[in-house]
Amino acid sequence: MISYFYRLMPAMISGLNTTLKVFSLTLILSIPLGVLVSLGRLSKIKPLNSAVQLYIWVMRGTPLLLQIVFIFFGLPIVGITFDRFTAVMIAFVLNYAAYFGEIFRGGIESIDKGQYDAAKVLGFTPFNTFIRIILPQVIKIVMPSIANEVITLIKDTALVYVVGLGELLRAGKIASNRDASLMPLVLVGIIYLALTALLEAIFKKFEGRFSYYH
Amino acid sequence: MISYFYRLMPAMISGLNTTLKVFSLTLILSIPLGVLVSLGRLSKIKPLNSAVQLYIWVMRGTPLLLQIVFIFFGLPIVGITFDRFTAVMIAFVLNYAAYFGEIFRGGIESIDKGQYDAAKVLGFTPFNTFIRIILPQVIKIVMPSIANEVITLIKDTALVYVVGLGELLRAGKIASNRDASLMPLVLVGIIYLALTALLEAIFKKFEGRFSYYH
Amino acid sequence: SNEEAKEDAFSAIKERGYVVMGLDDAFAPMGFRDENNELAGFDVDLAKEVFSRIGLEVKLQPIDWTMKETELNSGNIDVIWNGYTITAERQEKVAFTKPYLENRQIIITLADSPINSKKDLEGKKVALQSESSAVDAIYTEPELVESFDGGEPIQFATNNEVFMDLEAKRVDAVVADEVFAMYYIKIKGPEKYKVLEEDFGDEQYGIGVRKSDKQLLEAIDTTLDEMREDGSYKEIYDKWFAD
Amino acid sequence: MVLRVENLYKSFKDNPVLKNVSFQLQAGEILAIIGPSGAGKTTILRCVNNLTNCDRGTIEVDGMYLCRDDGSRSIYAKQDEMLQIRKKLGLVFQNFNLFPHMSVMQNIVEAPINVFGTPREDAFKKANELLKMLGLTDKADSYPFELSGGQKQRVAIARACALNPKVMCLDEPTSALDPELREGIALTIEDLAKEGIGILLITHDMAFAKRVAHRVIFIDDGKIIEGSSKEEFFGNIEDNRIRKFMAL
Amino acid sequence: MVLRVENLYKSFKDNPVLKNVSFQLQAGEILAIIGPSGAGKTTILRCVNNLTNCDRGTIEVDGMYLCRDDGSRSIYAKQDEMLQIRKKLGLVFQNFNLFPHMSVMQNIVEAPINVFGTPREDAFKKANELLKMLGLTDKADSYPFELSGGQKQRVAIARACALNPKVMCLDEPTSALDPELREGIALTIEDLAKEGIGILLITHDMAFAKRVAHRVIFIDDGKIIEGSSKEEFFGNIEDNRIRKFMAL
Ligand SMILES: Nc1ncnc2c1ncn2[C@@H]1O[C@H](COP(=O)(O)OP(=O)(O)OP(=O)(O)O)[C@@H](O)[C@H]1O
Ligand SMILES: Nc1ncnc2c1ncn2[C@@H]1O[C@H](COP(=O)(O)OP(=O)(O)OP(=O)(O)O)[C@@H](O)[C@H]1O
Ligand SMILES: [Mg+2]
Ligand SMILES: [Mg+2]
Repeated sequence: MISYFYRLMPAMISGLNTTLKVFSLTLILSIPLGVLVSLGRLSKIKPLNSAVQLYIWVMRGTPLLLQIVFIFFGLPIVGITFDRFTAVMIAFVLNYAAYFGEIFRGGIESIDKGQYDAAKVLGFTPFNTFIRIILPQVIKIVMPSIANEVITLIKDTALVYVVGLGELLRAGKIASNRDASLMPLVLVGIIYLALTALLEAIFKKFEGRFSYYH
Repeated sequence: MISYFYRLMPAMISGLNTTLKVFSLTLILSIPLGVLVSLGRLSKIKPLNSAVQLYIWVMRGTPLLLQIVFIFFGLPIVGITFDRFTAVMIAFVLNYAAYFGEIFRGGIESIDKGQYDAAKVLGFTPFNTFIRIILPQVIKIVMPSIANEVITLIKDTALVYVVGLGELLRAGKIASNRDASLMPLVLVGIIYLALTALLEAIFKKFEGRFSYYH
Repeated sequence: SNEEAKEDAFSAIKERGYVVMGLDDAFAPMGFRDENNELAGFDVDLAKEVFSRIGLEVKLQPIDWTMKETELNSGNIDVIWNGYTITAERQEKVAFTKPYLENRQIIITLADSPINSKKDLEGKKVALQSESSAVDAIYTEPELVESFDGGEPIQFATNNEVFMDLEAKRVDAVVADEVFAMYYIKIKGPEKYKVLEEDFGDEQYGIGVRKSDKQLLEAIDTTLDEMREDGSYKEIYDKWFAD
Repeated sequence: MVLRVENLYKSFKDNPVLKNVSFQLQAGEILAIIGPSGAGKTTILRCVNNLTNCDRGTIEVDGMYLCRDDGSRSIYAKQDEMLQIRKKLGLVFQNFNLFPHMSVMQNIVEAPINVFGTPREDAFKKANELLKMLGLTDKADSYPFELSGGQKQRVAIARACALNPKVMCLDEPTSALDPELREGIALTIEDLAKEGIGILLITHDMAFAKRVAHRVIFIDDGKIIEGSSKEEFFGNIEDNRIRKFMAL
Repeated sequence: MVLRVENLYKSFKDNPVLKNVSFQLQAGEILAIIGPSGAGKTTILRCVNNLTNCDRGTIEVDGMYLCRDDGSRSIYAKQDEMLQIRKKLGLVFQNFNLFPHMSVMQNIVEAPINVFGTPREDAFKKANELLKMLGLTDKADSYPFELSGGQKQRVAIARACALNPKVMCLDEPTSALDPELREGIALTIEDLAKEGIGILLITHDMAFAKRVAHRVIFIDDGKIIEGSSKEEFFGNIEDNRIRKFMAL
């Protein structure tokens, strides 16, 4: 079995490559965007608030798969054509930003109002208040929920198959179909587990860094 | 197009039926289980804590799809056989409880330690402290993250196709292949959107009920 | 493995009176759901007739195509019958009946495409369905595949997406099952497409059963032979594939 | 004797906060603990209420051992015993720790009803009496965030008084209160003492200590410097440190 | 004149809390606001610091209008003007509101460095001086949760003093402090006043008010009952209500 796994590795690694590219790019772009989304969602400017609510509804309300299909296969009908990878990235970033946005909103809303008062009195601008006072406390609170989404993301990357990009799970399925065996899927499972273990270790470290205060 | 949608409806409704059954059963079972998971994860009893960490790692670390495959196709090898629906439900509940568990943990950890002190001094048992003092405050904080997972769940139900159960998205794909058209998928998207709108309205109502205090 | 050791299940199947047939219910025109949400298709009709002659009812069980051999060997289904191409790897896991349908892997482009032969595919983007026999077929000519734009084909989950990408003009040609492609072209309007004369070779569809189920295999083979002789096979074939 | 603390030690990390603290409290006695900020007063109350584990020492509450020094460390009571001991103790926190998701009324009746099994009507009646006594009748349905500082403090006091502990601990119970209300709290405390409850009172307000306490102990840097009856204490301060502390 | 409050009104829901409050504060003056719990003292400070919007009234800070009554409601300053006005104001909260994720030192230097652009070294130097003055040198690296009540309160005072406002508001700044530290705070406040800062002080501690204030106003039920110089106020209390309030 080890030698069989060994033979599968080149295909897996090439799949993993796409998986990790989509994963890291999505994270880098969608987390900051998610912070903005949460601010828009909490904004008292009515049109902005409504627009963000609509955006969140559509993004969470339809499967990511359909969003990719729409951007990649649907938009060309009205003349907007993206290449595969761009289409995928647009869909992933927009989708995940909506989820992250709602998580951040929950965190922001649970911060004691006295913290805003104190920052205001000390002369902090709203921007500085958010960056220096609120966000660091929010991050501590929302870390486990963020971890949930990040770990979901690593597996959601499998959806890129729909535009014909090969990734980890697809590589496993192809081998499974070819060799009429479930073993390649087991190998994929092991790789996912390893990636998740890595991510959980990183998150634990992070949570540790924030546990110095109550 | 309306008449085409109309013709698609019987298949959609039969798919929706499975979708909603899996959705509601999973919620009813996995949210209370998630609360228990969060308590296990926070427990100071070392073996319990480690076991729960392992469980969370495996559940989040592998795709739900593979978990369903494992329970339905893998366990029979060692003599444990479930029917299709039971296998799916076991996988969904175990999987979602892990995610909910981590969200609750985040909420619990962000409650002021003074609340525990006050409850202890008033003679509350740990159980009563949790139910009456901590949990109500936690729910307020984690609501948006819970909503994220619930809305993800409605779409994750699509994974039951792997054991051959027909559901909403599957019904759409079949019609899409048969009629060589994207329209059935658009209809599925609309149905998901409607379901999500309903869920978001429910959550908003809930959040409103908790916003009477800061 | 333990499959060989298992008993022949034919008498048990006979006893309970029905056979469970696994199929992918999204694979038009072999097996799929019609507008009334009923399972239909060439394979479905053929199987119903075959098993009624054997004296068995057919229970149609939709399955995920990735899981087909597992479903079969774990006893959830008794036959895989859904445009199931005979390959050497699969023959290690399941027993195949004699081929019951020929299929070709054909090359399709848009009607106005400059591509007219396999040679013209050089430097072009080519799409096909992953995990399908089209993949095996094109890799019988590895140099040609390497000359494609990107050095490999673009693989989609279903043929439906393969054709949509062709229409979006992001790929220049597709390779697909003749059986599916003709069905698709018929729906979308034959004037939009061009089928090249060259193809990527033949393949054969067979019915898969557990290796231990020799009697069932035998019974299906005999019945199919009968049906070819008495013309009922051709009747069903014409219903689905004749223009 | 309702409370006995003997040889109590407690450090946070390497910082020793309590260094051999011993004292006793009789039923019906009002004992004031005074001393500078950071001396360890709150820490004593937290140890007595089992909110912080001490490093060494014995704490006995109304005949039951909350913890007992065995020569090298302190052994704590088992969980079921602990719940019983806890019912003998009441505490008003320096920072109140009200439950933000409950109204003033709920804050007060929650424990009597759910922990002590007091009938609902009795619990509400008692709560209303307390609210009236503390001038908060119109705030019964307010939530903590809607209260002023002094109102919160009075709710915290009412919440603790709604149970009938053997030992009532109050950490700066008048810090946010005006002189008028302080007198009300003094009367309340005296009533409790008359019912045989032992009162442990931390205060920075010397006038208040003088007004209400039977006995005073002065603590500095984790050690008891002097303890005596109120009259002796205020009449005859020998220690230089204390004289300086009081001489304002 | 650094602060002028005129005809201030404020209700929470249907509950009128401030009913036509007017007063002025001169540069270098120490004005004490006293009055019973729930009278509206904290609400005045919150309005002056723009943490709560008033319903009606005019507030002028060092020549700039924070809000201005236009006959039917109060018009607030624009955002950029508001930021400027804010820099003229300092406030010590009744419940401290320290930043829990920052050490004591960070709590103090964060605003000078990031808002006022004070050079880091100067900010740290000033912070160290304040900590020394308030007896907290050894707590510079502690986090708020590691502090005693009085230590938190002193950090809150240090944080406000690190900026140089025109008007400093203090809400019960000595509630958690012992007599010794109270004298320290009194000296600190007097130093600030000598630098020309106007001080608005809420306190329940009559001795402290007597010790430090130049002028006293008494507020009850949202209205100013009496205001006068300290000597007049404490020497000659005419109002029955106030006499009763003070007579302890
Ligand atoms: N959780 C903690 N971690 C570290 N140090 C602590 C902790 N809690 C208290 N301390 C320290 O222990 C000492 C005593 O604190 P305590 O709260 O008992 O003082 P106190 O006498 O109540 O003072 P105050 O009158 O100011 O409330 C202080 O120096 C404080 O900094
Ligand atoms: N957010 C709020 N919602 C509703 N009512 C409030 C709110 N904040 C304050 N109040 C009410 O306004 C009144 C005045 O409160 P304020 O905090 O100004 O009193 P205070 O004079 O500072 O009293 P204390 O000395 O007890 O701190 C109180 O009756 C209080 O219940
Ligand atoms: Mg204290
Ligand atoms: Mg106040």
